[in-house]
Formats: sequence, structure tokens, C-alpha cells
Amino acid sequence: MSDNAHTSPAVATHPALQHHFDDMEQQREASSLGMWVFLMTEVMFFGGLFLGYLVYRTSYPGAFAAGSMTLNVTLGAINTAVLIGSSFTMAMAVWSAQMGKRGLLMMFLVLTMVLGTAFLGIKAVEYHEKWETHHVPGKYFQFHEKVPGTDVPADPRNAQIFFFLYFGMTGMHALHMIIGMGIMTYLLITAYQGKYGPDYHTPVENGGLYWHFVDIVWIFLFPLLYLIAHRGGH
Amino acid sequence: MLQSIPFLPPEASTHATQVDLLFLFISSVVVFFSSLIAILVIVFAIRYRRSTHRKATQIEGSLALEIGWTVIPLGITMIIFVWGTVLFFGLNRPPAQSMEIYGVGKQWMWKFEHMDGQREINELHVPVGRDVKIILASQDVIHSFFVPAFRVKSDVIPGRYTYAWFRATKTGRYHLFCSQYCGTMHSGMVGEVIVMEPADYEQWLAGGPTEGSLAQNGEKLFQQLACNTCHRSDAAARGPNLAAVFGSTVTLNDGRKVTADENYIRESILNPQAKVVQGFQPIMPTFQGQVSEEGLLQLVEYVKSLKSQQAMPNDNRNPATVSPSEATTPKAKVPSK
Amino acid sequence: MTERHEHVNYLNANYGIRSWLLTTDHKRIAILYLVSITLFFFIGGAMAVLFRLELLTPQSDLVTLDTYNKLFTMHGIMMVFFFLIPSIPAVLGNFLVPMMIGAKDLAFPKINLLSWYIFIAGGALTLYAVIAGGVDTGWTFYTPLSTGFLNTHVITAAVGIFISGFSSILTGLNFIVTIHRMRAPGLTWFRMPLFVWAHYATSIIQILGTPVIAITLLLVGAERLFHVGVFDPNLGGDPVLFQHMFWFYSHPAVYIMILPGMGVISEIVPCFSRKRIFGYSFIAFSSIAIAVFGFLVWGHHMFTAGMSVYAAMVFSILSFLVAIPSAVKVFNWTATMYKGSISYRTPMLYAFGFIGLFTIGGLTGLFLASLGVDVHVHDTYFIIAHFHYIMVGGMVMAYLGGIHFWWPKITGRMYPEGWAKLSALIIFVGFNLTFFPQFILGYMGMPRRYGAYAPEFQVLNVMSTAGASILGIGYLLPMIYLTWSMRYGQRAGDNPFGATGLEWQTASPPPTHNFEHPPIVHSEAYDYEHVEEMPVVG
Amino acid sequence: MSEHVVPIKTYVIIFLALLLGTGVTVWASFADLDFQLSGHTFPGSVIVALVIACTKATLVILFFMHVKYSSRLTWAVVIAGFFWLILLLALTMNDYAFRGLLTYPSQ
Repeated sequence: MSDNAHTSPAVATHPALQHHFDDMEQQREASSLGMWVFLMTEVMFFGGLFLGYLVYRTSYPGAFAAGSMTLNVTLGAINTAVLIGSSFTMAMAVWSAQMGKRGLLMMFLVLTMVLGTAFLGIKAVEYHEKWETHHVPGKYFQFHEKVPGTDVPADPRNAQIFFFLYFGMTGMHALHMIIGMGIMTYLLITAYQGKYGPDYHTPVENGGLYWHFVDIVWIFLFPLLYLIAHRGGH
Repeated sequence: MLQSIPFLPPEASTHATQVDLLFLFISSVVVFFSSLIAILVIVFAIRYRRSTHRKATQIEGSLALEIGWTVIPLGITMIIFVWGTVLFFGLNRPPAQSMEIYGVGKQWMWKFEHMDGQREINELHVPVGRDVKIILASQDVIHSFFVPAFRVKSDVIPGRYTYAWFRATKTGRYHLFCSQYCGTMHSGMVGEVIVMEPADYEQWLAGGPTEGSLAQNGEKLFQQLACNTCHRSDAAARGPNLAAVFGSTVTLNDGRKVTADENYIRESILNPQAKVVQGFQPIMPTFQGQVSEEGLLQLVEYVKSLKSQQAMPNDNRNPATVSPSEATTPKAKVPSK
Repeated sequence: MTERHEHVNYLNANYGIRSWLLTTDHKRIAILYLVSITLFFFIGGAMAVLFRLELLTPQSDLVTLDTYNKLFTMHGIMMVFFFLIPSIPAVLGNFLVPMMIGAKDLAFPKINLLSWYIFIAGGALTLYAVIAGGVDTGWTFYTPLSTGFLNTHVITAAVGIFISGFSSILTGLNFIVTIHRMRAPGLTWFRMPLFVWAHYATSIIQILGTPVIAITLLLVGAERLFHVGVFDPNLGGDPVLFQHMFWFYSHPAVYIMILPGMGVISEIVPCFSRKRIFGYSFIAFSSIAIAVFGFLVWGHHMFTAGMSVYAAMVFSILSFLVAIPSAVKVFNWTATMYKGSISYRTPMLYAFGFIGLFTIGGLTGLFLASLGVDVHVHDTYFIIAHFHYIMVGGMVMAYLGGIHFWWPKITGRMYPEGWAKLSALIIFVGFNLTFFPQFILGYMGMPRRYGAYAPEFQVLNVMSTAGASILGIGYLLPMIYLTWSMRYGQRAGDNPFGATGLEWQTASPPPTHNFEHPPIVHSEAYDYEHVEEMPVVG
Repeated sequence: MSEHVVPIKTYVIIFLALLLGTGVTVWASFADLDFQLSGHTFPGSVIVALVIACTKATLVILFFMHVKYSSRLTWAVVIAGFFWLILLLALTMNDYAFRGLLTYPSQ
């Protein structure tokens, strides 16, 4: 558990070394640990929403299935692939930084941003679709779908909870994506300025950790929201 | 017997005596340990004060002591745990033959309705020496039904029923408080529980004007809402026969088994699709917004009143449509369009 | 001690409002926090004074019921979220954790400053809610009352708390990273002062619990704003789910408040007993145990709330278990005094007070963990008394003890000993007079949050109000004489109490980078056998 | 710098595995995978979806986020985070799953 106490004073002072750290190694480990701890608070933050989902999904399985059926699986699946792709390009960006390949790093950052934008664009299309069909919770909410496998109308109140959670969870996720895009922009600019190399690329790493985390959230959101109904039917 | 202790509220139920005993037991534990610590701190502080005890003796610790003061408190707390849990289970399991009274909390008053239809506000008349179960519903926010003299408390939660039960042991008038903060007049949501001799209680019951018993009113509502078009016992029934449903175990269409209690009946009226009885289609619409909290109580009571009957009142054949899997009892739930 | 009038320290390194508002020095940020939480403390205290006065009579006369409800709500919000939670961690922890482990600063100094600004933003928003008309949800924000039935500034206050939560998260994050990565050479985990252990445990709760209340308050805001949501039974939701999510944070939050206090006591008791602490590793691990078990017991706030009986049983037994590590700590502090050489300096008086009052507060928790008794005392004044014994009798005592103990280090000046002892005594007496009667009131059945009450409760309420006035004076005194001492107090040497710990091995006040030479640790904490005698004065 | 550089090949393999997992999840949701066990019906496709989601998340954490090559401290932080999430879910469901138990006397 790396009880690293301070080792000897900095061997060579790197321009990015902050005054209160002894050396780059200590600074890197501190930043990385800080990022991980932050991500765990994010886990708990989304955890509250997942708890709400779990409680109401078990209470109102029919309405949740009916609500889920109205989501566009094709777009959801495409978006999952897009996001996984962006995680891959992000991982490659970190690799490029480790290798000191500035051009590659910038290319992969741009690719990540392109894929992130694609994700948000597809999400916007889906949101628009929901808006048109009055599935946005609130005053104009309407829901006339049947519980899958039956001809019973699902209780609109319970379906509204599903859509509230849908918008809450995907909206919170999208907000994290947008913040992630901001981080990517920052990384791109600083990478252009040539700040990163084999000796120092902690911001790229931490940006990557954040991006992957957002990806993981989606990996759970996709099946929970889009795939809980038995689309195959009985 | 514990009444001689000052500052104990009146002990007016069987449960109160038991709670007080446990309270005194824990109190003695608390007094013992806090005195122990206080005395040790004072004695050490004086005995080893700096003016007379210049040099401290360094002591690392003692494993035996550490184990001792981990295990002994653990043992004591486990005694308290078991004792308290047993009391709590008793409090959550009303005796089967309890007399039932419905209570509705709303901002900021208590309304009670007795089986025979008597209603009262901020007063609750009960007979001494009988098990009384209060079925509680809230019309708005969370309230809490609290009778200190009975040591009984139950939150009253909108959207479902909760229960409190007691057996009063002493006649008299006792406080009834709302103990869950419920808005501006929270501290005004108080009332009295009036414990009477059974004969006086009967007299009181007979005295008030009523508009029919709860179950009778429930039956009227049942027909008004056309529940009986589907919930019937002949072959045309599209919903389960409700006779003898209450208190039975119901098998649902997903294989789950639930007990048909008040909350189940309530949920079946308001959210019919939540639990659909095996063998039936989930075709019942919700009655959310169409029935008041009190109307719900009447419907529930009506369904309960069918418990003793073998079939719905309009028909005494056995329900043909009920799934054979549950031989003991047909089940409840829903129909009508 | 050598006089060091002229040495450059963190206080006089530079001047001007900018040098404070843009500082990244953990010590200056601690001072910023000290000033701001003192403000919130007195605002919250003023509300308490008002409603204690109202409670002198059974009728609602001094203020209307609406006002009364706002007063206790704002008292709770101010005290819990803007005083108790940041108090020791953000002030003493901020100041001392880096010094105690021999670091130049926290791992993320800018984030530390950011967390103060976030705190102020949240506090300002909440204060705005107070001034604009107040909130009357109770600090617990129970739904559906808070989402559908009240007309007050619920969203503003909730957003204020939401924002300030991030300050708490960032502080915790900073501590965890700092403690893991910035310890001086030779300072292994089991050589760390217990104050640092306590803050480590606190930080775990801050980072893992706070996000849950954040999302919960967001959901409350959404439900209130858009009338869609997950807690309102009319929308198909379950209000009890709110309570689960709320208490998942708010019960462990109690340990955010008390654990650092325990850390302070673990420093004070050995110092004024001139003795190594008894059972070091048991105290250290009990902090971690409290942090972990503290997350498993939230349901004991909901025993009467319509939770399943089975869940109540599980929460009950876990609640009893969490009592054990606290008991272990109390026994160890007491044993530390055995055969010590005890001096009655002010911090030690506060430690005595803490041990006594925390013991009562903790033990009365047994009533609440026990299902059978809790049903009766839940939501009565018994609860109020219990948690004030922990929060005020415990935590505030420890906070004041810690402030006095490290005041010479923070300011370079001694507090006036006589006044300090007097006010410690006043606080102790006033506190007990205020809150002990409330145990009895509670068992007699007086519900909490009542602006008007049954006449038989009056005598005890009058006692309580009388105690509160004494307590109020007790709190004003330190504020006055500590402020006075910053200018006129006797100069303190580097180590006026002859304490161990790296923070005492540097100048008072410390230089900006804490240590002239990076310290190297060779011994365990609380090595009082080898420390020079306690100086008579500073 | 003591950090580990993960070869590109690993990244590509993980990437393809994640895509495959997504495909299987979608397929499973259209297939009828429900099965019976001691009288209860279990939604097979949901179970498959959740298992795959957990696997995918683990792959991302281990490889893309380099946890496999990280210190024990990082492992501890990750495990603690998910452990606490499970605490939140499990202890709350401990209430919901047993609501109604004991509240009515058996007849």
C-alpha cells in the first residue's frame, strides 16, 4: 500500500513539480490517488440513482418494462458502441502520452471528442423522440403503452417514475460527458503546447480515468434502462 | 409498581409495563457505566495530580483489558438487543382477535372511525382490557401516532397503512401526540385517548349518530364504483372472488405468494397491476384519485367483512375461475373496466 | 523558550486581503474556516436562544408556530451542515494534519481553497434562504412535507447544502491523499498521531456518504420543482425511500462530527497526563471501525417509520455493535490517566467534560438502538438530549478543547488560563442544565419540534431554557478572550505544553512551509517518557 | 517513472471484447431466456445483461484504467467504493424485500 514516505529531495526539478511535493513520483501518485477517491464519490453519487431505480423497478416491474419498450434499442446499442470506442481512443491517448508521441496523443484526444460528441448527438435525438411522444415527466406526460406480454395499460404514474429515472440517470450521465468534453479540450490545448511527455502526463491519465468512469456508468445504464423488458416476448 | 418512580409517564397498557422494565434495565447499565467512568476519571485526576505525582508511569496498554472491555459491553448490548427485539416483535404483531379502529391523520387533526360507524376527531375512545388495533392512514404528509402512556408509536405514512395496537389497563384520559413533524400546526395535532370501562364504551358507542357501519358504507361504495361487475363468484367473473380473501395467502401470476392484508387490498385498488392474482388478467383500472382515504378504509373493511363468508354476498357458489393451485383460498384483486 | 518575535511565519509572511482570500496555505485556509464557522455557529445559536425562550411557556406566544418551525429548522441546518461537519476537520484538521505528518501542505492546496469557497457559496445561499423568509422543513427535509406541502425556500436551502457538501467531499479527499502520500520519512502508519487516524476515518465517511445526500437533495428539488419524482406517494413514490437515502449519509455524518473530536481528546489526554496513550492501536482501529460500522446503522432512525420488521432487527443489532468501538475509546482514555501526572490546564478540563458527557450521550444511545424502547422515545426530546450530548457535550467540548490546546500554535499567543477555566466550567454546568432535563421530558413523552406543549412539561422546559442562557454566556466568553489574546496574550513558545507531535517541533506560529527542515520521525507517537518537562508557562 | 505501459494489443483485445459483450447483451434481450427454478420464473435475459455489464465494467477498470497494474491502494479504493455501493443497495433492499413480513398475524 505504498507507505511511501518522502524520499530524498527531488533529483531533478521538473517544471510541473509543485512546491509542496518532494518529487514527480510523489506528485503523480498523489494525483492518481486523488482521482480514484473522487471517482468513488461519483460511484456513490450515481449510487443514489441506482438505488431509486432498484426500488421502483422491483415495485413496478410492469410499468418499467413498458417504459423500457419505448426506448430505442438500436440507438442505445449504437451509443454503447460509440462510447466504448471513445474509451478505447482515450486509452490510446494515454498510451501515446506515455510514449511521448505528441501527434498521436492529439489525434486520439480529437477522436475521443468526436465520439463523445456523437454520443451526445444521438442522445439528443433520443431525447427529442421522447419529447415528441410526451414521455418527458411533468405536466405534459402521457403514457398509453401496455405492459409487455399483456394487453393491460401500464400505470402512467409508475411509468412516469421510470422516465424520471431515465432522464435523471442519462441526464446526469450526459452532464458528466459534457464536463468530460471540457477536460478533453483542456488536455488537447495543453498537449498542443507540448506539456506532456514520458515524464509527465498525469493530467492525461486522470482525464482518462474520468472518461472511463463515465463509460462504466453507461455500461450499466444501457441494459438497465433499455433492455429490461422481454423484447423476445413469451 | 413502577408508578412510584417520578417522571415516568402514566403506565396504561400492558406494553407500557414491559417497556418500562427494559428502560429501567438499560438505565441501570447506563448509570453504572457512566458512574464508573466518572469516578475513575475523578479519582485518577486527584490521585495522580501533577502537584503530588510528578512522574508518570509509562504503560503501553493491556490486551486483557482491551478484550475485557470489548467483550463485556458486547455481551450486555446483546442482552438489550434480544430483549428490545422481542418487545418490538410483539408490538408489530397485533393479536388476531383485536378490536379494530381506523385512524386517519391529516394536517392537523386525527380522525377515527369505529367499526359501527362512529366517528370522532382528536379523541379516541377505547375500552379497557381489550386488544385494540388501530389501522392508520394519512391523507397528506407523514404523521406519527404516539400515545406516551401506552409507549406506542407508529408513523402514519401516506400511500399505505400502518398499525399500532395496545391493550389499555387503566381507565383515564391520556395524551395522543403527532410525533412526526408535519408542518405549521404540528404541535397542535394532539388529542386524547379516553380509556373507558367496557360497559361505558358500549354506551358511548351506542350514543353517537352513525350513518351505517364501515362495512355497510364500504359495500355501498363497492357497488357505486361497479366493482361488483367483475368481482363476483360466477363464471362471468373477470376478477377474483373476494370472499374469504382477507388474511389468506394469495398466489400471484408471477408465482409470488403474498398475504392479503389491508395494504394489499389498498394497493390492489389503487395500483391494480402491482400484484395480479394467478389465473386473472391484469385488466383492472386504477381507482387512484377516485376514492378518498376514508372511502378506501370503508372498502377495505367491506372486503374484510367478507372474510367469514364463503362467497360474495350476491352468490354463494364457489368461485370457478380461481386457479386451483391455491386450494385454501381464492384471491383478491382486481377487475372491471 | 526562545523568543522569536521577528521570525517570518504564515501570519506575517504577507499582508492584505488578497493574500488571505487567494492563499493556498492550509493554515490560512484553516483560519478562514475558523472565522466562517464561528459566524454560522452564532447564527445557529441565536436561533436556539429564540426558540428556547419561546419554550418557556407552554403556549405559543413569543413567536408564531410558523416562526418556531423556521427557527428549529434553521438551527439544525446551520449547526449540522455549516458548523458541526466542517468544524474540527476543516479548522483543526486543515491546520494540523499536514503539520502532524510533517508535510509542507495538503496534497491539493488549490482544491483546499476551492473547498472553502464552495463552503461559503453554500453557506451564503442558505443564509439567503434564512433572510428571505426561512425554511420550515426541519433539517431532515422529510418528504412529502418538504416537496409538496410547504411554501418556504426549501430549494434554496437544499441547494445551499448540496453545494456545501462538495466542500466536505474535497476536504476528505485532500486528507486521504495527504495522509497516504505525504508523510514524513519514518512516519509509519502506527506512528501517526491518533488525531490523524481519526481524520482519516472521517474522510472515508465524507467521500463515501456525502454524494448520496447530494443526489437525494437534488431529487427533492426536482420533485418540488417539476412535480415529478420518486418520493411522493401521490406520484407512486415511497417517502420511506427518502429516509433511507437521507440517513445513509446523515447517520454517518454524526461520526463525521464526533470522530475528529475523539482525535482531539486522544491528543489532549496523553499530553496533560504526561503519559503514552493507553492502547494506541485499539483507538486507531476503533476509529476505522466506527467509520465502517457507522454506515450500517442508519435504519435506527426509522424504526417507527414503517420499515420492515426484519430490517429493523438487522439495523438494531448493527447499532449495538457500533457502540463498542466508542466504548473502547472511552476506556482507553480513562486508562491513560491511570498513574499519569495530571495537570488541570484548560484543554484537559474540556477533555474531562468530553469524556463524561460523551459517555452519557453514547450510553443513552443504547435506548435508541433497542427496538422496544426506541419506539417510545423516538421523535421525542429524549432524542434531542441524546444527540446534543454527543454533538454539543462531545463534539463542541472537543472543538473548544482543541482550539485552546493549539491556540498557541495557531496564533503564537497563550489564551488567558483563568478565564478559559471559568468558561469551561460555565459551559459544563450550562450544558447539563440545558440538556439533562430533556432526557426526562422525552421519556415523559414530549415530542420534538413542538412550539406549544402540554402544561406538565413546563418545569423541565424552564430549567432547560435557564441552562441555555448559561450555555450562551459560556460560548461568548471564549470568543471574547481568544480574540483579545491574539493581540494581548502572553507569547507562547514553540511548545508551551511540552507535547509530542511534529506540530510542536516548529515555531509558533509556524512558517509558511511549516518546517525549517523537513522532519524525520524516529519514534512512536506520544513518547512522553522522553519529552522534556512541561514548561510552567508558555 | 515506475508506471506500467500496457501494450496496444491488450487495448484492442479489450475493445473487441467490450463490443462483443454489447452485442451479446442486445441479442439476449431479444431471445427468450427465462427459466424456471423451484417454481419461480427468472428473467434470463436480464441476468445475462447484468452479468455482462459487470464483466465489461471490470474489463474497463482493470485494463483501460490500469488497475490491474496499480498499487494495492488503488485496488483498495476501487473495492471500497463498490463495496459501499453494495451496502447502500443491500441494506435498503433489506427493508423493501421484507415489507409486510410479520405485520399481520397468521390466521
